[in-house]
Amino acid sequence: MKPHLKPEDAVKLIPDGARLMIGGFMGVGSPHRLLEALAQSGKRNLTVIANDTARPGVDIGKLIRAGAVSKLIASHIGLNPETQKGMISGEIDVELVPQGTLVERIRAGGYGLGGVLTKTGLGTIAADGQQTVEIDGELWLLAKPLKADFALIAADQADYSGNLQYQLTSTNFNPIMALAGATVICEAREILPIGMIPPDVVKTPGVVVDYLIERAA
Amino acid sequence: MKPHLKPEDAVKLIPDGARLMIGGFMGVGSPHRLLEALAQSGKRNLTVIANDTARPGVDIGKLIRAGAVSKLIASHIGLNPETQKGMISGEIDVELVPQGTLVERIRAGGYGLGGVLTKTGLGTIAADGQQTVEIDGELWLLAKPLKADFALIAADQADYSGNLQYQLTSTNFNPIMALAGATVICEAREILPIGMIPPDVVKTPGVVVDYLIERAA
Amino acid sequence: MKPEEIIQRRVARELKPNSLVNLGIGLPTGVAKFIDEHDNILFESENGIVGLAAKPPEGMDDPDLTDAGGGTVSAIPGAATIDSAYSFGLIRGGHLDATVLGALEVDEEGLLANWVVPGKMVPGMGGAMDLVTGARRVIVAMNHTARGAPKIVPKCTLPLTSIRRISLIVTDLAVIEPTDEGLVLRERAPGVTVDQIVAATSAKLVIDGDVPEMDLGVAA
Amino acid sequence: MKPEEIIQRRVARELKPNSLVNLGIGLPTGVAKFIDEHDNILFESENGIVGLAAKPPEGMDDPDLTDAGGGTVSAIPGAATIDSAYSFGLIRGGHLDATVLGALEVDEEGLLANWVVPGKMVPGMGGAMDLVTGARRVIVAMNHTARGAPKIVPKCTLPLTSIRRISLIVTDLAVIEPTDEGLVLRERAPGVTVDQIVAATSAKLVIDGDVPEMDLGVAA
Repeated sequence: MKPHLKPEDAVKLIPDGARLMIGGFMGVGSPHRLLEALAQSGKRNLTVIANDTARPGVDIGKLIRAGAVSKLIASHIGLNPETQKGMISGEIDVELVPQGTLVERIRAGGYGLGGVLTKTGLGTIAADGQQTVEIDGELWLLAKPLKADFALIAADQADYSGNLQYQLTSTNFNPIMALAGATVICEAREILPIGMIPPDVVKTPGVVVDYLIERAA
Repeated sequence: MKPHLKPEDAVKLIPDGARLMIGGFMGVGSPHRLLEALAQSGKRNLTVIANDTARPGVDIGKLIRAGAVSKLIASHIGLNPETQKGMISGEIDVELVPQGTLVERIRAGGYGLGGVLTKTGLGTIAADGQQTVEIDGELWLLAKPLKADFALIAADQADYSGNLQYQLTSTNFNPIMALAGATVICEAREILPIGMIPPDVVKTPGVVVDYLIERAA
Repeated sequence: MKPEEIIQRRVARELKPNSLVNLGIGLPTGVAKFIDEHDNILFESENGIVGLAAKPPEGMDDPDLTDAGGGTVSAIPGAATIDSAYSFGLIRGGHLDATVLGALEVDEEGLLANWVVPGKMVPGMGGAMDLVTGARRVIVAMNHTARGAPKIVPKCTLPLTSIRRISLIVTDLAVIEPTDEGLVLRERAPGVTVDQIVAATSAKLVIDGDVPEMDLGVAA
Repeated sequence: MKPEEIIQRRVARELKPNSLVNLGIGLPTGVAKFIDEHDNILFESENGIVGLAAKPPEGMDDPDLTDAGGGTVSAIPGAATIDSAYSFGLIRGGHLDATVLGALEVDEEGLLANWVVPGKMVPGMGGAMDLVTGARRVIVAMNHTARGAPKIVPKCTLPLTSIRRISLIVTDLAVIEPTDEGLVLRERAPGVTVDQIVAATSAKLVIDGDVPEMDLGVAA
């Protein structure tokens, strides 16, 4: 059985300066209660790897507003002007990465691959300073793997062994990040007895999940 | 609705000399009826990309016995002495690839990536003649993407729009190959009305599937 | 007819039966309204769904079924949900027949800038770079000018989205196709003259003979 | 006790509670028989299952639930099935705590050859190269000699499976750990002398003081 913690106890595992991957797409499929607790906790100097920072004061936007984030690797911050302000003022070091490259870099980190070879971004400023590789006379951009100290993810159903299942578009980055965090904390809508999620429905095997968040009271 | 064909009609789409990906692992999750029809059809000079060639006269082993295969890219031929004989005699040009690299090369082909960077095989004869890439002082093997003219795959359930769902360990290479074949032909155990497979259960969206094999009479 | 309806109707006629299409948030999303249902065009959204449909009736939505803008949507029977890696596998791997997206600038080489105005607007590229690099056809749907200034320019001044040439530009004034020979003016919007288009465009246009009026399928 | 049971029992004691383990086909598969159930050791098979269990009772198997040898198996409650890409993501990405596999040769550097005898036996490497390169611990489980000839040799004569040093060798005669200083003889099988082990090994062994007898958890 995986340990299951209250959100406020789970965030105690995370030190200042930690490198976090956070699931979700505009807040959809983000671990809402965990992010609320993290924003409340007064952490500083976090690195966040996520698709976006949602909207001001929402989900990852709560961490931005709390001043907890000093570095951000994301594909889109357009709907959160607070993140944009932090980028322009220099308070947040923002690395913008094409979305398909971002998710593939996270996958490469979790899958033990050396990097991602893509045409996306080639010849644009998004490729500045990046290595290229010539393969059979064609040029490819080499994007490096991403890993994190913690992956904070959300799921629809979990079982007590940590097996996870996701719902509709709340899936997004969550199953990919589940392999790329040294410690994986999952907030699921419900936690079922072991064996209640059929093997073919499990999308993330429990063996890669370290902690579950207790259901809301 | 996707066209659905009898196995003997589906194999008429495949010319001599075609490059095929074939799903399955020791025959488990292979498109059995399609392979039977293909072996009967007298095709020649096929290139087959598959994990293995099953056992003599079984599934892909039928194609080997029929002399239909002139080139094979696989990870394992140990349980099919006929394939080994063909390799040693030179009748079949066999390229042996580590299993994890093979499936990732197929994925790279389907996902539009330039190759796979892996440590697997580095410094062994399996890496002979292959490009290496140095990333932050570490050496990685670069394995090239694989694509095929046809992917011949098996599924548990299909719907009439081609959405697919797989069962237990018959999943294996099938969903990965579904993106890497220019034409994808799927033999499913049953074909359901559209909408009967829930969106979260679909593992291969029908949009990448070109033909379904009619249910057995 | 409003300018954006002209654009949406014309783009709709560009989409092929049974194709897989990604519509950008905003003006491109509205293209879906003008599709012939019998064409079985399948819409996808890069946040992870194939078979996207319009926002459901009030009270029948769910926060776990959204488009790439985060707004709730519905789905067709036979829809499939996918994770972000698979989603971009479809896009990057050449499985997406067409993407329709907006632009800040398009230039004479057919190159597109649509993701950043340095120092001013830093939304990030989101999925745009993958879409423009990977989709089989890239259709830009935009107003011809922004506050009177041409958006079709000799050379993009803003950072590029991709070094790949886009397939077609559809505006409220014209249909323009980037080619090896330059930007070819293919069609005029109803009632718009070639001179008006040239005046609203700072890029050089290739005009070869008579330029027909757009067919919007209805009276403009 | 049969030689293979000695090996299997000793390897079983090497596996840690709650760990994820891949057992190769053949002798390594039998290690599962000697695991303490309370340790919650999770077995996986590279053809796509986490939570593999023994062959089910006669008549209760299914051809779609098999191990990497193609034989039918069962699964524990809470098992998960995965595709081949995910399966090797677990293996290559460092999520697999241990792999147990056979060998043709192991040498003084701790390098392993187990996939081909050129010109004679060409089974292919299957998942072995990924397993040896990616698993956190690589445990070789084999008979100490093959038809009287040592399998632990100064330098592998057969093509290597990986250039990564394996973690431990468990044979019917000994437990040997490859280290920077060479192959350290850690344990003797019950009733076997150090001299017998040295005689059956063509590689140089590092022998430091008294070599204890293996603890197999039962009387041999």
